[in-house]
Amino acid sequence: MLKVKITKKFDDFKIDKEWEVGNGEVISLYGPSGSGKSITIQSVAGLINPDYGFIEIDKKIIYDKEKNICIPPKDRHIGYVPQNYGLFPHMKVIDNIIFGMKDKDRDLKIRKAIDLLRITGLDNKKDKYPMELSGGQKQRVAIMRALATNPKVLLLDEPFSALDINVKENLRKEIKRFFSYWNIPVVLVTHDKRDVEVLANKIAYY
Amino acid sequence: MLKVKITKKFDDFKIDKEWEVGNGEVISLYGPSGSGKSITIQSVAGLINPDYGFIEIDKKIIYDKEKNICIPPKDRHIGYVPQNYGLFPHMKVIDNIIFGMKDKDRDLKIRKAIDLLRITGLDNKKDKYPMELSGGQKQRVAIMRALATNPKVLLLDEPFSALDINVKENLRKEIKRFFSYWNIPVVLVTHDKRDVEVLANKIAYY
Amino acid sequence: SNKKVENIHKEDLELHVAAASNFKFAFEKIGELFEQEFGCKVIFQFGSTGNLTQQIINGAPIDVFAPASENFIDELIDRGDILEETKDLYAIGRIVLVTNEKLNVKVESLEDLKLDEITSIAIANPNHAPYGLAAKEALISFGLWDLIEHKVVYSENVSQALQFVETGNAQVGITALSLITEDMNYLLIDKQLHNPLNQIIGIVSHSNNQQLGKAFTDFVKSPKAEVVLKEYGYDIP
Amino acid sequence: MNWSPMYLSIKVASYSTLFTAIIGILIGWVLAKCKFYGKSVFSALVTLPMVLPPTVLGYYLLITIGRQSFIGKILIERLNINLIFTWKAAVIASIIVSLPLMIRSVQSSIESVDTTLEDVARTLGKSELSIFFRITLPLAWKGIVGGIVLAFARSMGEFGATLMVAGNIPGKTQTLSIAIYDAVQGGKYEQANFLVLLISSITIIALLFINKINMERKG
Amino acid sequence: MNWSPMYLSIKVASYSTLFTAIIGILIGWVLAKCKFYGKSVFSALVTLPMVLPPTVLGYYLLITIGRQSFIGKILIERLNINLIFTWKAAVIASIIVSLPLMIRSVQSSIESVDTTLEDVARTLGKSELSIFFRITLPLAWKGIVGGIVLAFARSMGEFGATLMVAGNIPGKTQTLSIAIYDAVQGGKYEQANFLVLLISSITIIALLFINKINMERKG
Ligand SMILES: Nc1ncnc2c1ncn2[C@@H]1O[C@H](COP(=O)(O)OP(=O)(O)OP(=O)(O)O)[C@@H](O)[C@H]1O
Ligand SMILES: Nc1ncnc2c1ncn2[C@@H]1O[C@H](COP(=O)(O)OP(=O)(O)OP(=O)(O)O)[C@@H](O)[C@H]1O
Ligand code: MOO
Ligand SMILES: [Mg+2]
Ligand SMILES: [Mg+2]
Repeated sequence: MLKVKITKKFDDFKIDKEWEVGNGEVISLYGPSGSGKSITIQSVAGLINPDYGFIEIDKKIIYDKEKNICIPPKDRHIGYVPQNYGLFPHMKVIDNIIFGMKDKDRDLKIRKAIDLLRITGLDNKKDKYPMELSGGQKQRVAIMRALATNPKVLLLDEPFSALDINVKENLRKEIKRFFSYWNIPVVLVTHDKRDVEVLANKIAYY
Repeated sequence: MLKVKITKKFDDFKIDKEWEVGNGEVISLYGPSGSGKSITIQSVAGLINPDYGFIEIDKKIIYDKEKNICIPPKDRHIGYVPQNYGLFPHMKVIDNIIFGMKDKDRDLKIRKAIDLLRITGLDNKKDKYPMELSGGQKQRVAIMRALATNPKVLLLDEPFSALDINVKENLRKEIKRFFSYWNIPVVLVTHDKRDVEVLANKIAYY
Repeated sequence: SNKKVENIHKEDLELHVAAASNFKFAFEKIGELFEQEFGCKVIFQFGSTGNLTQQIINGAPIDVFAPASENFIDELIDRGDILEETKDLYAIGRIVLVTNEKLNVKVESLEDLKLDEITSIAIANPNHAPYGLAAKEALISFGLWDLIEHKVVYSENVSQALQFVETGNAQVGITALSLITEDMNYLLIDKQLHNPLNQIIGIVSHSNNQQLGKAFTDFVKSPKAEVVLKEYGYDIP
Repeated sequence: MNWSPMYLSIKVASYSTLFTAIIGILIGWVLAKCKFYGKSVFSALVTLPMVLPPTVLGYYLLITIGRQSFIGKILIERLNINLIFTWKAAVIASIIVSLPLMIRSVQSSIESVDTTLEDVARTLGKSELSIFFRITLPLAWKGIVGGIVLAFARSMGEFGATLMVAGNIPGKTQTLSIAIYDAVQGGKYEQANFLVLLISSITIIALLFINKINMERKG
Repeated sequence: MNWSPMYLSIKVASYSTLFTAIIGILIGWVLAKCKFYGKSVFSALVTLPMVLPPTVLGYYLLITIGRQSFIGKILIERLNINLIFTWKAAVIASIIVSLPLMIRSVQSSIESVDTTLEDVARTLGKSELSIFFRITLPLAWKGIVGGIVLAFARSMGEFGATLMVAGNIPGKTQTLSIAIYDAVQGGKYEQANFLVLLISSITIIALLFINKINMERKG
């Protein structure tokens, strides 16, 4: 369960939103470009601080302006896929994926990572560097890297925008399976009606 | 008229494509992620060199492996919008747009640029820096920057992927008007069937 | 003195002597003779008198100090860094006017420094180099200083003053006689024109090698060393 | 108190920094962008002025541009320019010692500029020269300013090579750092301390100033 | 031919570069990432060792860590460590003169690392320490290597401050650059030329080696 209520102002821009999403549910943040969707999920991830409001995961407050609570991003257990991939350019695909895993055993981590890559048909790219990947390949790696840490919440900022339709449809199905398996709240920023139809249980209009 | 025939090999990847597109026509490069669409348009722009083949604009050869012709990118008069925007982070939106314009008079350039921004509803962002824009806003600025130079060919690498549906639909219409007005070949890499339906006269499958 | 030293294992012994740079050639030779005689090793540190003084104050492992001027030794004695009873005068330095003959300037006396074709006169910085001070004193006594001061270029020390002349960038310079080699064209400057360049030697009080130090200061005054010092143009007191 | 060493130091450091910046940006750009045979050796070679004791560097400079040298003769006889023992020689010495610092800073900051931005500028019809000035240089700005700061500080402190080629002529070539050296050598420690405070203040003010310009530039 | 100055120079430069790299990366990171009051002044202050003539710097160092000083007394009397006039003093002198070069290079290269990558690493549960070592440092690598190159070259060439605190003791503290200075001062120009070639070759080989490691690291 993720509860969000935030206010954030820039000189010529202001958002003030409130929504919640339960475990196993997918909420879609839907609205025109520049309406504050990215800012919202960056706030949930703890990368920027809202001006007012609070954020709660499973009844635990991770941010509250009034109570002066602000858990640092590293302890929020949130999977975050930024709009521009954010892959580490100096690490191979496989190392990007295992980077956040908590397991001690490296072999185990690699096996898990290869399983994840296989889902997206990228296991043959495991030893490539991000700059050797196409745009869509990069984005799929970024999604798998976020899922690899078993996050309590998953935040996806337009995750499918660079994917072609066939891959997209397959990935949607895979991801839907993942979502129900993990049983966590998922926040999905998207412009694609089909994403909303297939994946979302809820919509927050921006 | 743009004619393209290119071959390019990486260690585990090879493309070999041939297609052409007339003035006022839009060709859509359509195919799965990692199939070489970006590489193709980078070759046309002159940013990477194909292994074999030739590229011709309006009967003028701009690249020919056999004849050893390779016009530098700056003299190809091609508008190019890369997959990740490629906005100049140290310039305001307005300065990004006028950067490539050939006019002497700065006021004229600014007026033209504001007209272009107005089409995309971004004239109020003209004095912002790219990092203050949302993803979709960045991409629209990048498209306008490419159009601002009156190019002979327009190359768009997934130009609408970060845009929301409403903006997209408007922009498509605007751009369609532009295309017929400029009467140049347009190459459009996209994953969106709707883009293909509305805009494309031709499809090159990848 | 020879005898006292023999009680110690000589091979293990190293004597550290700090000396002003104008002594370089003479002392290296004296050091060799000393090593032959006593079978121990002498390690020289040449540098500017001012630097060496600071190093001794701050605990440098130096046994014997041979600066180019008496003032510095007295300062160290006042501070208790040099043993007063070991202070000894062993040589008197001389300065020379050296010219670069490749430049077709003829200098037959100090008077000629006024000539227009002489544009640069190199001397060691009189503010800290004793030989430079002597040079300045000589020019003042000769009544020339005010006339030629604008031509003077200060160098870090006497060796550098000589380099300015050797490379032809200064037509003339005043340096130490001890640095002059056969092929150079020079003019000895009358020693009446400046305060005597008394060369003093002393033993450092924190040295734990004072016996050998004493042997060295004695050796510097021995006939063998006198020959070398004279050879390099020092006067013997 | 004689202020001429201070003025002289500021003059020499300013000229030297200016030339160092221009030459350093040029060579740094070549090292970052051009591929040529022997590049890594060339890149190591430009660092060499740093490994020689400045006095020794000064000695070589003296026999290279001095009166007796080929270059020196041309300068004096043909062009009637006398460098040695003037403040101009101090500028040359400073440039040589600070150039390696500038080149390295420029090279690594130019290398880290995103090349797709330069590519986009190419498709926008810009010449390499205009790309250099309008894209590469502004985006590498931080590193370049870092290099300028180092070059300025280095030339304020330059002393060994300067002493050798410019001499130590009070009022003409005695810079602050030579005056400080003189004071320490002559045992005038109070004067030395004062001059050290002076040179430090000038440098800090200059660096804060460079920093400030840099901040304002960014928006 | 006596090779000890060569070994000594390599030893001193290696130790000095190692410590300079560690301290420089630390301070450079603080300057790049932390906000604190008086930061720009602090940033200018760390540059100061460059503006003092090395001999003068050596003089201050000598009275700071020498026998007469507070620190010196503790070192000698309590800990029985004698630094002055040992090769360790040469290492300390080299660190002080080359640190400003390292700090600047590190600072500007860390500042140019894309912060979203560090943000992503944060959401992946990484501590700031691990982000520093696994993201920031590798991505700033080019500038850091540039700094290491400068620091190494600078400490090979260090001479003024070293002479002051370590002396010029053949076989113990006489480094190559001091030996070169000696040769030039003594008019032994052939020996000086030979030593200059030697120090230049060592530096070039070292820099090519650093370069090579750097290349291989990148994949
Ligand atoms: N650092 C900043 N300074 C000023 N304004 C900012 C800053 N960051 C974002 N903004 C403004 O905040 C608004 C919302 O940005 P945000 O990135 O959240 O949009 P978005 O909904 O994600 O849009 P898109 O779908 O195009 O990515 C934009 O209008 C943008 O101009
Ligand atoms: N520098 C490189 N080295 C090796 N392989 C590369 C390199 N650049 C691209 N590739 C490979 O070339 C293939 C085509 O890449 P390209 O970027 O053209 O794909 P794309 O069709 O644009 O895909 P997308 O729709 O995901 O952007 C990919 O499989 C990629 O792995
Ligand atoms: O030998 Mo000196 O100390 O330069 O006069
Ligand atoms: Mg966004
Ligand atoms: Mg692509």
